[in-house]
Amino acid sequence: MIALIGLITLTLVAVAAIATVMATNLFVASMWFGIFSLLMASNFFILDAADVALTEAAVGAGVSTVLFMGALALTGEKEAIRSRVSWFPMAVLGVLALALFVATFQQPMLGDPMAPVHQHVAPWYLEQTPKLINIPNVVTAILASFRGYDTLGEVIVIFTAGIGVLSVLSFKPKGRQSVSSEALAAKVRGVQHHSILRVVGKLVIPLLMLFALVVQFHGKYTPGGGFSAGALFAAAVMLYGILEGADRSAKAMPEKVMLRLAVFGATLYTSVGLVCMLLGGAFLDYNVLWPDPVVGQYFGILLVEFGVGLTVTTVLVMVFNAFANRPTY
Amino acid sequence: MMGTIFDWLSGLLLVAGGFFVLVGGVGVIRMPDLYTRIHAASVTETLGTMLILTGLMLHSGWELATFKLLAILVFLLFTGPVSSYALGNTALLGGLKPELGEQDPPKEGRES
Amino acid sequence: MLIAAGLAILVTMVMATIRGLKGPTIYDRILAMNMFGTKTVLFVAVVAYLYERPDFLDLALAYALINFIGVLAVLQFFQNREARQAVRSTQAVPTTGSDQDGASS
Amino acid sequence: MTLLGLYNYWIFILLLIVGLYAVLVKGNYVKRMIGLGIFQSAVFLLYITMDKVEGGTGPIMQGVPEPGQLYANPIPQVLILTAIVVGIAVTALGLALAIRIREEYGSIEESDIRRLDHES
Repeated sequence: MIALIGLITLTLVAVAAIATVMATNLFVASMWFGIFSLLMASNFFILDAADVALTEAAVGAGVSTVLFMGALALTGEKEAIRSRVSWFPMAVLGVLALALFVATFQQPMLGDPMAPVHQHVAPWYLEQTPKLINIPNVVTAILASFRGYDTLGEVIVIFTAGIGVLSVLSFKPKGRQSVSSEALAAKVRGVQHHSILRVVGKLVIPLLMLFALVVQFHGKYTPGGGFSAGALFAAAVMLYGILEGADRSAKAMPEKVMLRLAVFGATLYTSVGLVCMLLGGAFLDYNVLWPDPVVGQYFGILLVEFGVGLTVTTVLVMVFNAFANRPTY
Repeated sequence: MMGTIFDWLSGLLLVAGGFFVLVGGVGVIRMPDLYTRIHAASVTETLGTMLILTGLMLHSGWELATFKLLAILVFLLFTGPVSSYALGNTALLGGLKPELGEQDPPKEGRES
Repeated sequence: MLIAAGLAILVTMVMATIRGLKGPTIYDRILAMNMFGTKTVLFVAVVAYLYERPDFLDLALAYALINFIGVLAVLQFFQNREARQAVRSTQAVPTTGSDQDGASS
Repeated sequence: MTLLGLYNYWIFILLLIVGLYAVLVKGNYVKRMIGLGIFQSAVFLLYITMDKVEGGTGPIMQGVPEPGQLYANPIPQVLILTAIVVGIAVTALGLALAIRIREEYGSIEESDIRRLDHES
């Protein structure tokens, strides 16, 4: 029965993807992309990946729609229709599709317990997590402890992307007059004149922030962790920016502070690793943080996840503020 | 004994919720213009949601999950109608006219 | 019963997709997206019980809180669009001919 | 039923091709970023398809796990969990570049930008 449900959602995913690409209006395309991501998250959930579904929910349905809307407001929403499509990319795509299709017949079936991927280190992680780390969520254990090195790299990538956005948008075009954000703000009130939306929205913001904190700090026991919590918290700030105006959200979350907090988050992660080295362990080996290694793991994961959450939140908030407060040229 | 009553009740609520969700879905396809479609979609967002989530609450019994379901229900009841309102309002301000029937409705009462 | 409810939700999702594909106006697509948001919450809740893992309801909670934001962002964009164009046409110095909103098709 | 076990892979291929099509063929930069997003999601789907174990459940243990309890493979989940957030950060960077290009050239269509580069 679940298999049938999976089939239907997967087919809907395919339909949504094709509709996304076919739409000539970029606004409609990003709408379809939102639907696509909701369906994708349902699929992840059906495939037993609750943590991934939570992250996809926070990122796909909330943050990415907001960012696409912010970008489209600055770039325009119509796509030029190309009449002539050269044969070369189509040929490449056709060959690729054919090759992949043939290759699928050698893939293990969905859910095959004998698949090679289940034979390697995964059983060891599942077996040892209760003993070594003693937290129920194995995904968090692997993310923050067993494979902490990998996650550190990802955090640095996110941080770098945030810096990249800020530096790209720090240039101003020369010799062109801008529509200042004040002039725009006077005209553009967005949803701010809707009292109902503001009242209900303000009701949602604190709950969303609270929920983000639960996901952050309770992520060892339930689906969650720094990445999803960061995206949820950023979504709360974005909601505030949409309801009250982006200038206010930039005032509440100034870029300077956000940048420092992002640096702090990444540094916190690294310095936990360095402290472990100073105490005589390996880099990111939390066992040495406390006399009892399991407690050491607990504190290590707590601190590292906090660093991740801080960096993700601040980077996403910075990007949102940079997009939403960009004057129109 | 109580357990079975709750099971029956929860099954009934779930089926009823599924029915109303389905009715709303049909309405979204069949209705002639945007405003009536919003109307149909609202059925799924309030009545269908309420019935399904209440059914799940009865199914789960007295647990933490019940409170989570209650929270979900409250959020959906707040946000669903509000976003419907916002959509209708935006469409109206954006210049989309509701498709009204003729001034004297035809005797058969068929739409458009 | 859970399966019946789950299938009903799925069929409604299919219907919302059809409306989104047909949708004559842009608002119909927003409506489809909005419907998808609520249906996903219900779907996740039902599947959590089908899997007998009610502790995964956190996900449905996250959706219930999040999908409001997407719809609001879309509506804000929509309401700002005309004002933005008006301000742009009165204030910005006209440059090359192909400047109008990238619509040089 | 055996063929249905491969359905996930076929949808993966379809999404990959659709995303790549948007990246290669479409001239609009924002559309390309959307295509890249679909492409990313295709890869996510491939990985998450790998993690499923028949009869298993999500890798979050409830109390003391029973001896025979199967769990989904957590490693692909960890990889994708981080990749999703990295993906949105990269998308944001791409959108920022598109905004800057629009400001300089007045268009985000590749054909227009080629023409303007050629003229100057």
